[in-house]
Amino acid sequence: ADTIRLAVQKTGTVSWELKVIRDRGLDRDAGLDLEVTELASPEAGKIALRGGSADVIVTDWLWVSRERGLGARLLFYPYSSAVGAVMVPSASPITTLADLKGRKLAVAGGPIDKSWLLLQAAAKQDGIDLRSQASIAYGAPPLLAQKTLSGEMDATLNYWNFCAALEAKGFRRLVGIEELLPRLGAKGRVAMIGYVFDEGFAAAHGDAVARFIAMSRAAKEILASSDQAWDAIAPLTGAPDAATLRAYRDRYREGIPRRPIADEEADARALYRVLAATGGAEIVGPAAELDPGTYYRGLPGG
Amino acid sequence: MLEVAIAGKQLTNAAGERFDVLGALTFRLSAGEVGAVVGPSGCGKTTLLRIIAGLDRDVQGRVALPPAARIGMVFQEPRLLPWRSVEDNIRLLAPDADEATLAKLFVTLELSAHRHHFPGELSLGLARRVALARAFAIKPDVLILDEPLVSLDAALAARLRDEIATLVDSRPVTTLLVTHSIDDAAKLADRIVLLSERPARILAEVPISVPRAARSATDIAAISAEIARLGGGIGPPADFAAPSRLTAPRR
Amino acid sequence: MLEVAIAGKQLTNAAGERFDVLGALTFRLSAGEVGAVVGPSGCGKTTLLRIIAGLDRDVQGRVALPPAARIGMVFQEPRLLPWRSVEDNIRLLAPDADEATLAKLFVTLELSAHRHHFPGELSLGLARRVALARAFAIKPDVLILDEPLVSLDAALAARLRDEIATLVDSRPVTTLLVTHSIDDAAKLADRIVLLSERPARILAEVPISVPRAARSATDIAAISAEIARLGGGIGPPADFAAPSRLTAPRR
Amino acid sequence: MLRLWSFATFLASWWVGSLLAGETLLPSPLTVLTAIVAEARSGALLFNLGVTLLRVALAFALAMSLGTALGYLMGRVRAADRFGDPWLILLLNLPALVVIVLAYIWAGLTETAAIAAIAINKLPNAVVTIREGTRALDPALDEMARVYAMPRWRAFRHVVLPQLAPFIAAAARSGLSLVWKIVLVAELLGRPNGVGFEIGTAFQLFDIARILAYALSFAALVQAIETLLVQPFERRASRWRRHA
Amino acid sequence: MLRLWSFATFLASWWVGSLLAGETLLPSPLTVLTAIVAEARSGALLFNLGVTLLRVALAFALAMSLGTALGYLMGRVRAADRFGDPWLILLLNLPALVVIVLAYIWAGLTETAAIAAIAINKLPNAVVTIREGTRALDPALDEMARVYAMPRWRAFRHVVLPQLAPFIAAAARSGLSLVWKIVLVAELLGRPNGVGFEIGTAFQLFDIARILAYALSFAALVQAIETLLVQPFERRASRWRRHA
Ligand SMILES: Nc1ncnc2c1ncn2[C@@H]1O[C@H](COP(=O)(O)OP(=O)(O)OP(=O)(O)O)[C@@H](O)[C@H]1O
Ligand SMILES: Nc1ncnc2c1ncn2[C@@H]1O[C@H](COP(=O)(O)OP(=O)(O)OP(=O)(O)O)[C@@H](O)[C@H]1O
Ligand SMILES: [Mg+2]
Ligand SMILES: [Mg+2]
Repeated sequence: ADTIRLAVQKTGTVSWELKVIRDRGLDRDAGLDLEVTELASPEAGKIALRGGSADVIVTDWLWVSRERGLGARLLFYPYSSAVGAVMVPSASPITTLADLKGRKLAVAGGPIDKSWLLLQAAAKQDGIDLRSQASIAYGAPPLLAQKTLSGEMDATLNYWNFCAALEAKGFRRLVGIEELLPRLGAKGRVAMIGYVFDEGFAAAHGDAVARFIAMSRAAKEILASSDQAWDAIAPLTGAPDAATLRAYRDRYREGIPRRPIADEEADARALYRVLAATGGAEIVGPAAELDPGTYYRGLPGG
Repeated sequence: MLEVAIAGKQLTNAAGERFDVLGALTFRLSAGEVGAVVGPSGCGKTTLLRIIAGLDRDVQGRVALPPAARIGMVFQEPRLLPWRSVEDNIRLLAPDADEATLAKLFVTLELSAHRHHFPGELSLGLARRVALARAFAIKPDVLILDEPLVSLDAALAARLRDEIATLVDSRPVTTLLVTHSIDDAAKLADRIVLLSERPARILAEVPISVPRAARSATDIAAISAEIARLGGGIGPPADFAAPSRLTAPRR
Repeated sequence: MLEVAIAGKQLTNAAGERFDVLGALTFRLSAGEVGAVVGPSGCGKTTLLRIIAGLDRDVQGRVALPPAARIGMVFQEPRLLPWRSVEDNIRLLAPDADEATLAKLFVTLELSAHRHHFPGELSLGLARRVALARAFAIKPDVLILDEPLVSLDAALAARLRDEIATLVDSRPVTTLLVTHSIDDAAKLADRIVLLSERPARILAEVPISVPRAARSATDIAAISAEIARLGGGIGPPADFAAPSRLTAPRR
Repeated sequence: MLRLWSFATFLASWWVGSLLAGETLLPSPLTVLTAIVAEARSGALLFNLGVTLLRVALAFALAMSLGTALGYLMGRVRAADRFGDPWLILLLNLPALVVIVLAYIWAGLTETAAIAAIAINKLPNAVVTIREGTRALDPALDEMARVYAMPRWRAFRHVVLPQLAPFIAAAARSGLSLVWKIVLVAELLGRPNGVGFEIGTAFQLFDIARILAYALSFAALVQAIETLLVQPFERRASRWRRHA
Repeated sequence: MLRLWSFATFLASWWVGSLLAGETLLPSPLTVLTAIVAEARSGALLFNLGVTLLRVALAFALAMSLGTALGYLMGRVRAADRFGDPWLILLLNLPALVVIVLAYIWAGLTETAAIAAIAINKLPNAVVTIREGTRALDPALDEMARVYAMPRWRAFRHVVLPQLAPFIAAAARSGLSLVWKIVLVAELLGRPNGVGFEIGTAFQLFDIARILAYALSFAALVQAIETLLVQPFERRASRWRRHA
């Protein structure tokens, strides 16, 4: 069997999928020997990949394109289109983006967060400059989720899993980032994050990569169709109650990418321009356009 | 005025053993009197002074000093603040001393050239003189001196002894002096307390009737001889012995 | 054997001023000879000893000791390691000393009861004796003593003086002794060096012809008087003066 | 006795705090105890504590021994101090993150990289403290050792080391806590186990009870080491001090 | 002179390292310099350095003054030591993350919370070092001050403080670096600016050149403070020490 070294965040959805894969023996069926390193923070995966300690990690295409612009030969293959949302308490008077003016908005991931940049771009079309017109608090996602729950913040833009947890606690989605994408030039839901690996690795293990992706897809299908499968992974998600687990499940299922690579890439290209315009070179690096080689096209029929 | 009525004093060493340092010790100095304590090395003299100075209160018995008495003390080692100049070492403890007094003190103790030096730059003899200057500068009511004149050459020691006598005669300073020099004791003291080996008891208490200023060389030799006779081994060799005329042992 | 040929020595104080501590100083001790250095407080005696011990090499001139000489030194303060017991303080420096030698040394210096005490539990006199024990224990070829007998009672000081004499007479130990006690110098030394005020120069070098063991009380009084006459203010008061018979000043 | 009292005060104020703040924000002692028991049952607690302790011990030993040597050298030799000082300040002020990331990138996500990175983070603190101690050494005792021609190693051991002891103690105590703070970052960024890893994971889930369960277990462990090993040793070593 | 040499060695080894490792993994000095210049041009560098320095200064002053007071108390008073020790060890071994998260939860995502959290993290280190120094105080000088009835504050200032100075220096130096390590975490978790925030952002992008640009700028700042302020002061304060 081919060995693939995978570095994943322990609390991320990849871990959920891996559990399904292991429980159902999908890796054995695919002839793959998965060496999984569980890590505790999102950045750890990048260190693992760049330090040569992992073959495959999960992260976003923006970073891949940026690194390619700086000389690294990385590749991206869609993994999930689940994105964040702006959440407000159910009784909140805030009903539109314009209502955020003068409010305390907590933004997870800091000023370079993709969702945040896209939200700003969309708001700008409505003539709102969120950065100056709302009072922004950056911080660690779990902390901000808690701060919104406790009422210190009026609204939060957070990662989808924290949004799902808030939803289960009776919070309302003011706006999901995926709803904004059409206004920003995308034709559908774009998978923001994906498997990332080195060109050299893909060239040497093209077949293994194909089997890996197929296996991952199979796991997704199981999670998409079977509610029992969710009971099995419930402990991994840290969901405190059934409502939260249900919210995780629904958002996860929505986020399974099902579009052709070419469509994904076209939309990514459009969004890249928006990101470059909003965030500048600090975010996207030296290149003004999505690097043409960003997407992995080595799959048969891909 | 100083009253010492100690019944006993114990110390504990690092090994946890408790032992007697002082036995029963009772004596009294009237205001302005100079007492000299003489005793063998390690018998408990410094311990006694520490108790009198109030540094050690874990003792059976009591020590009475005039209330709110200013105490000037010369420890057996100089105990100067190494990070302050000679002058600052004195001024810090005697903030009220005026420049003229200090200047006079420095001249007397031959320290004028060292005013701005740090203690680390002094010879031991110089450092001990600074400690003396410090004790004098505060205009003490009670003066406690632990071997104040060692490490000084004979001429200087003699001059400083006279200086102490002058100080004590000019103001009523109750003074207690520990010394190994019978000569110093005989020249300075109004009362000499002879201590035994540890645990220290009083071997003899010798009041001296001739006033300090009036003592002749013969008087002093006589006192020394008397001390030698009473103190067993502590005094100078026997060839000094002479009949006592001036002293009258109390016990 | 010890040869001192110093042309001068300067020190710099914290204020950056450079000044002379020693002037020209030349003298010589043959192997086994005892030299005594006498001089006013702060004149540079300790500085001289430090140079001889090799602790200060920033000096004009030279000092010659026998090659690979073992040096035993008693500093002006005890300089014991506070965190080691009395016995360990000695054993650490004299690892070759056998138990019998140490035991004898402790008895001589009346330290037997304090073997296992820490220096902080000793009186100053006891601590100074430990420093002496340490210097003796290493069986030195050269012995450098900075006021070894202060802070001891007269009887004990006399016994230790005899002990030093015995040591020096039993093995050829070249000894240099700083003292303020003319009496000690007269009783112990083969040669007395009188120093001036700072910067220290040699006022007089006095070889003593009568062997140590044979000196009578009169001899000693005569030497003392001679020193007093030569040394200006440093000696005992003038009433000690007596005609010199035993000493012959070289300059 | 007083220690018990102190502990009781701590528990009481924690309990009141948790009542005021609510269970999710500050779980009560009981909740945390339950979490500790649960983690202990599964064996995860012991395993992670052990792994972290091992890393801490190795990195600490490395940093302290090297740091003492370098600090002593810099305190003694003027030239070494001049030369080493800019490096020291650089190392001192390089964020832990940077050192750890660079170490992982260079040496891979390995145990060696983690331990080396932690040790490098702690090293300059040890150097600085020991250098200060070396500067405060008593020259009088030094001279004594020189005159008596004490062999170098023996002089270091019996004359210098006891004087450095309080500085070493300070460096060790505050250093242990520093190592522990850094091991956490190191485990967060590139180790698949250990207390830092667990705390990082719990933080992602905002599971404060579990964070506290691990944090307090580790603190209790250090407390035990302190009471059973360090303090008796310290008492023995400072017997010579005059007790007021 | 030697300092310059030292700096040159550092630059050289860095350059060689970056040649070996490649620009992306270890950017060359030139790349980092370019990044520094770019950040400086935009005004971001100065702003973020200033913000962080202010936080560091406040937290440091708070922790050092409180830590010195508590450490002195614990070194002096047996009961205070007994009572405070468990708290101390707890605080010492509570992960920075935990303290910071708890502070943000309790006091909101505010400047006060950040500074308090940083100070609390540094506090126990100062306490431990100063306590060690207090235990090493010379009782002889203490007795002298007592006999001469020196007023309390004067005795503290002139008798105690100079003896504590090397310990305070050690606590300050290693403490500054600790504060700086923690301010980074605090800014990472809940502040919208500062060097830690920038490094966190750069880290998300894996932009090592920018990480180094900020890290080294801060180190240079500390270096400057050290050379221009701390060292002259230290030289003055230790004039009394016998120079070997
Ligand atoms: N480290 C130093 N820095 C500056 N001056 C010093 C230093 N050490 C000693 N001195 C000065 O040098 C002179 C000689 O000092 P030294 O200790 O040699 O005197 P001494 O003859 O031993 O005096 P004493 O009889 O008091 O011991 C003194 O005036 C002293 O103040
Ligand atoms: N802190 C202590 N712990 C234990 N024993 C002590 C302590 N201080 C002093 N001693 C012992 O108590 C005895 C008396 O000591 P003290 O210092 O009073 O003697 P002293 O008469 O002043 O001697 P000296 O003439 O040598 O100065 C000595 O045997 C000494 O070893
Ligand atoms: Mg005494
Ligand atoms: Mg001297």
